Amino acid sequence: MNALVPPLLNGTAQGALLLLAALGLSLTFGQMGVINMAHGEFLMIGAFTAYLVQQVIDSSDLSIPVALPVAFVVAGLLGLLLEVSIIRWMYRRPLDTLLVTIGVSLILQQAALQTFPAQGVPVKQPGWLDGQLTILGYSWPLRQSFTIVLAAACVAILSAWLKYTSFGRRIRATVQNRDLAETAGISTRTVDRLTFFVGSGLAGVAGVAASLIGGTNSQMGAQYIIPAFLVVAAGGIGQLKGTVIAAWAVGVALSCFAYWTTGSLAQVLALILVIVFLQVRPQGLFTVRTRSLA
Amino acid sequence: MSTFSRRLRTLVATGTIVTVALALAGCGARAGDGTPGAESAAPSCVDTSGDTIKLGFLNSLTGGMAISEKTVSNVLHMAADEINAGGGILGKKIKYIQEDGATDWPTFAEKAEKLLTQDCVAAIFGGWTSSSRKAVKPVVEKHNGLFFYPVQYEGLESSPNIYYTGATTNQQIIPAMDFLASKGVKRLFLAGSDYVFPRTANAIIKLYAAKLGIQIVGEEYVPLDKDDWTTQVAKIVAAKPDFIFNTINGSSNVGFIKAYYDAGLTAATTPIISVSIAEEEAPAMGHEITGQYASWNYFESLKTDTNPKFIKSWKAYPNSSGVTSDPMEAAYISLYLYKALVEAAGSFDVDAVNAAAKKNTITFAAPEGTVTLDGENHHISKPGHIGRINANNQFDIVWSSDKFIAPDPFLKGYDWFPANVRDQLVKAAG
Amino acid sequence: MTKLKPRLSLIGIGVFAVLLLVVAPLVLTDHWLSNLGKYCCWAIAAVGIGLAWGRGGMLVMGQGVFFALGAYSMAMHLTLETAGAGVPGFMVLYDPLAPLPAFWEPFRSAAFTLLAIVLLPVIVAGLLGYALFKRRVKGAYFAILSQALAVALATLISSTIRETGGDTGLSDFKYFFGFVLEDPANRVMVYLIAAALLVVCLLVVWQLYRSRFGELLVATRDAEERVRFLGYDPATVKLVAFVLAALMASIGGAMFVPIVGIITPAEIGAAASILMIAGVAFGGRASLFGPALGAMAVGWGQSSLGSAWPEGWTYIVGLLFIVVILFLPKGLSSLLPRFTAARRSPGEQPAAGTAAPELEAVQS
Amino acid sequence: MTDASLVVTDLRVEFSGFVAVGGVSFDAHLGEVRFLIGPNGAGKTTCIDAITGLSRATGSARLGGRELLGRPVHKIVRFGVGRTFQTASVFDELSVLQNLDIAAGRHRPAASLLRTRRGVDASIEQALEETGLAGELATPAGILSHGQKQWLEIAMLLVQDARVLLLDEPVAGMSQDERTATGGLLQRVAAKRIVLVVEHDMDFMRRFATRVTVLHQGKVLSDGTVAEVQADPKVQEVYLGTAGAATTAAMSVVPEAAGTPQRKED
Repeated sequence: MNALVPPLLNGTAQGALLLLAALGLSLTFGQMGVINMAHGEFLMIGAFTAYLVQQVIDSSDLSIPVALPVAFVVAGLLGLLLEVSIIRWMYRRPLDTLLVTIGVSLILQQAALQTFPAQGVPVKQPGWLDGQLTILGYSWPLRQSFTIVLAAACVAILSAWLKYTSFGRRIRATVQNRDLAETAGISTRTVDRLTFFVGSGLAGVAGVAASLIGGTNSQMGAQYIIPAFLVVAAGGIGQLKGTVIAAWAVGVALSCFAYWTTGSLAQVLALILVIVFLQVRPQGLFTVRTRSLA
Repeated sequence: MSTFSRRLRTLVATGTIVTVALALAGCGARAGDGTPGAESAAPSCVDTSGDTIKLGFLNSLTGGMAISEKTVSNVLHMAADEINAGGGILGKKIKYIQEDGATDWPTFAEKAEKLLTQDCVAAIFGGWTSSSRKAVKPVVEKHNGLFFYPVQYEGLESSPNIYYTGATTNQQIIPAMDFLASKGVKRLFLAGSDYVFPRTANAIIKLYAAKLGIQIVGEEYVPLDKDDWTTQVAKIVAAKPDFIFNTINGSSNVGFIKAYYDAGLTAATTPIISVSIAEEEAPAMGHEITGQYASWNYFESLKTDTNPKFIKSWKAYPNSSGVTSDPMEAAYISLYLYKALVEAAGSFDVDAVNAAAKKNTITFAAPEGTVTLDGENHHISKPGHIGRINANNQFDIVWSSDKFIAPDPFLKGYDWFPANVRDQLVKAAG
Repeated sequence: MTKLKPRLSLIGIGVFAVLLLVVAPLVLTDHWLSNLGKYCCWAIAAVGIGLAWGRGGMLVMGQGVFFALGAYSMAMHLTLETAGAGVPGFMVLYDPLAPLPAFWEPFRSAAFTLLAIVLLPVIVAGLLGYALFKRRVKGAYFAILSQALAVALATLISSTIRETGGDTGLSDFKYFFGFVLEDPANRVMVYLIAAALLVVCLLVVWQLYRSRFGELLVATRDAEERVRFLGYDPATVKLVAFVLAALMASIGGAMFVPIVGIITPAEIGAAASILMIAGVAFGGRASLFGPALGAMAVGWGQSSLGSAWPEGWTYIVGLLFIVVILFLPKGLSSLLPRFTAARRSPGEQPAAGTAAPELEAVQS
Repeated sequence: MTDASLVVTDLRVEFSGFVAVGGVSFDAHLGEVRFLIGPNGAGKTTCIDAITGLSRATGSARLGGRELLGRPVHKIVRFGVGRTFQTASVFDELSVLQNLDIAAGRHRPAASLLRTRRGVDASIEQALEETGLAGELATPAGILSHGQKQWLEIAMLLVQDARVLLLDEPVAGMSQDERTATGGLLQRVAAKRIVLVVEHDMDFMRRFATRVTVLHQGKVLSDGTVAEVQADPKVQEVYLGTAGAATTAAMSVVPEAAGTPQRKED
């Protein structure tokens, strides 16, 4: 068995989960400039939704596919609520959105801790994800390929939605020039709300995927938020393909470091790698050149 | 220029205030001025005149560790209620003050000091992580207070002001190794969270494994707050162990268990023995873990005279989590052990309690059996049990130690533990 | 007005100094005095955050890194002082024969330790700041990068148990530069040092804020490009503020260790770094007293409200972030002039909070 | 052509393949108010951006024989090149005096930064006098009128002792009286400094320009005095004939508002 195979495959899966967590951010942060530190808690809500769906639909074969859209809607609606109540007042103050949403994330964590059993809740894996694929002599967990497929599907749907639907075009127009879009008759308020709904909903989907990988508890969101932001930043703001590549690279780097060094050191090295990368290329992998004062 | 000179004056004035204040304060003891310690502690402010006695409970009710510590807090409340219903300690009803450690170790230190000096409690119960214990230790030593710590830990510590009612390594880790040896395990993999307990436990495991002829085929650690174990499990698969020794703590265990089954490992081929998965954690794994093992001193399924009553009270308790587990039971013991100590001493005074611990044989009919306090090292004797998880997430006991294991935090009774290390550790522990 | 205000502030610092250095030790119990000492340490770091973030526009979400440099320098020295000639106990288990790690050795010296507390943050922040500001990393990027650094450092320390004590941190210090830490008189002295350092830090920023540099810093915060077109290099301006903030965080961390008696990675990671920001935002990021008083208020809230109502306190901190940032972006300290202004000329509202400069940051 | 002139030769600026400025040459000298005009998207502001180091460019821009291109912004400023922006860019939270003091600051030793300002520099008083802002000394710049902000910017260039003043639409949004005052100010300033004005306002240009360069789609269309330029048939065509279409097309390509950062597609 080639020593490169396990870290590459596992890293790709790890990157896919990171991508799912970052995808929503690349919308809300990349397209709208909102720094939502409660994104990790939306992910947590997606995971808890998966648990609740399993309480209703007993068969885990069925409950996870059902949980995906439900988690999308639940987390999305919560994001919408956040947008309508707080974020809308702060579009000119992006750094302040960061601080406000830290408050939101603290409250959501504590609320989850008090609502659900403190130890966390179990989310059962569908039977059709048990088993392994044998790739170059390495038996690769089937569940990992599920994460990758899910991430790929989300990216495909999102980019198609942005590209081909009129709503997607309106989002892009608003991002490029809010004032011009407004004068062109686009309701930027509706666009903001919808973008936030979709971005938060994607966190919910990521939460379902995460619930199949680790524990579902009040603290789970915290481990994704910083890496997800780094991935968006490293990919380049508002650049879907950049986010995809960055997530994959970070995932593979994490897995390779973990494979060759230790689990803790891998986390440190991966963080430092991204920080150094952003120092060398502050604008990320891909960038839109602009003529602006900034 | 006037501004400048005025500023200068201000600076000089401030400087003077500081210097005078420091000079006034700087009359404290210096190193070598004689032994610091209990003598310098202010006299205890514990009020024993009324018909109540104040005790402090110190657990994380918020933050990450609330996941585990809330239950300990609840069971302490239950024990206090029970003791009060039975007449209290020395005829005084317990009045407990619950403090939140907030998963923040300096907060543990602060709250311990508050409980001792502001609330004047007679003893403090709680803590979970080693960090919380290490934060509280200097505080209780300084104020000559008492701290009862209810969780299994890495040993190599003792303090006149701390009583340990959880297992030390020779009551949990070593029995687990004996069990593995009895199963004929030859290749062992060590998987743990990256903090002091797994690191220390694994250091001891490696020493003992060499003696038992068990080969350690790998050792992996993941940070406490990370759940993804897939890459490490790939390494475990490649290492082909007979058994996995799991010292992972918290929700990271869920990630480990999921990755383990996803990789095609099973209890039939590569079983796991855990020291942090108990009745409470087992159902939260999101995967059947039937057939896996755990090493504890107490299981809900344990057949003793006292266990049914404990289980019954807990299940009826308002904030119950439904199942009983080892850390809960150790917390339950801690309050009763304190009661027994105080009653043996006939006083709430710390020195009297410590003296009583040395002079008398303090026992308590605990749910795990009758435990005996070692008055010298402040740990208690415990039975070692290995349980195998059944379909109801309860443990079938498959192995037990011959007798109650006397606590040996510095592993003095084990010749494979290097004497020079022990000497240094004893010295460092003071 | 412009002349009067700094003088008023100076009187304020004087009153504050008397309260902290004279009144507090006389009035407070030992327990609350040591709590106040802890808040002072956070306040010292907060004064620096006020300088970097409030005046300089750099949202430093990773001050835990510099807090750690000071705290661990101090803790290593105190650990060695307690251990005497030997190797600290926690190191022995993993390798009984190995010598003290090389980077510990110099911390036996008190002079080196004090020097390290000052120089380490200056060097690290200097290099880091130079690299980031020259590349014009700012705004949200800067905030997230700095937080990522704090996370990385906390993880690194957690995983190097033999070298740093790991997750459990360093604790159980017996001596403080020859003084017995258990002696109440010495604890008062340690408190007074921390309080005096806080006063000194306030004096430093007081002078900075009224100096030309203070004006230049605000100018850089509000229109970095414009400053560049005046012939200044904004990177240098920001670097000075950033390095000073780092130095203050380091000093706060160094004093935290003898007062609290333990330092662990949890005190320097993401959550701790964010809590430092909370106090500054609450008190008023750009004001002189706001950051320090805000940090002390948050510390006090944690001690008192956290006892009375633990779950509630978490909600309060969360709500604090939301309400303050949403309605009082300049913090509580902005209420004071608002009241006085309202009394003087009703109807005339002072300019609302400005935080526009960050906008450009996302784009660059 | 003296040593003190600003000489721009074959200046080119590209944004990801889009040629914003394609080989522009012009010069500006002491004593004249030099205008750079052209429809939206002609590359006027981009020229200034390139000279001041904001946009990367090829070709050459020399001030008194010293090459400016390729140097960082603040170094170019230290050679004596100062500029204003389309949207007045002053420090809103600082007073007029503080704004000017910062502008005057780069001549002071670094250590003086740590001291408090005492009194008002002579150069600042003079600039206040010239721009008519003397009465607004303590006013926060944020509450000045639009015209006053523009004057404050010019005053900042004066105390900065810039040898070249590059002014980007200095009279946009001004009343007629303010325009006249600004024009007079520029003519006085031009006696000692090189003044280059980018402007849309044809009337203002006619009244105050000494010499004019007309840009169109990144190239020099015409060059000369106001009369010469106005007589140029190419200029007439651009401004009368296809002007409407060109303006609309250009607007969608290069957003002009430099104050609010904006995006452009690759």
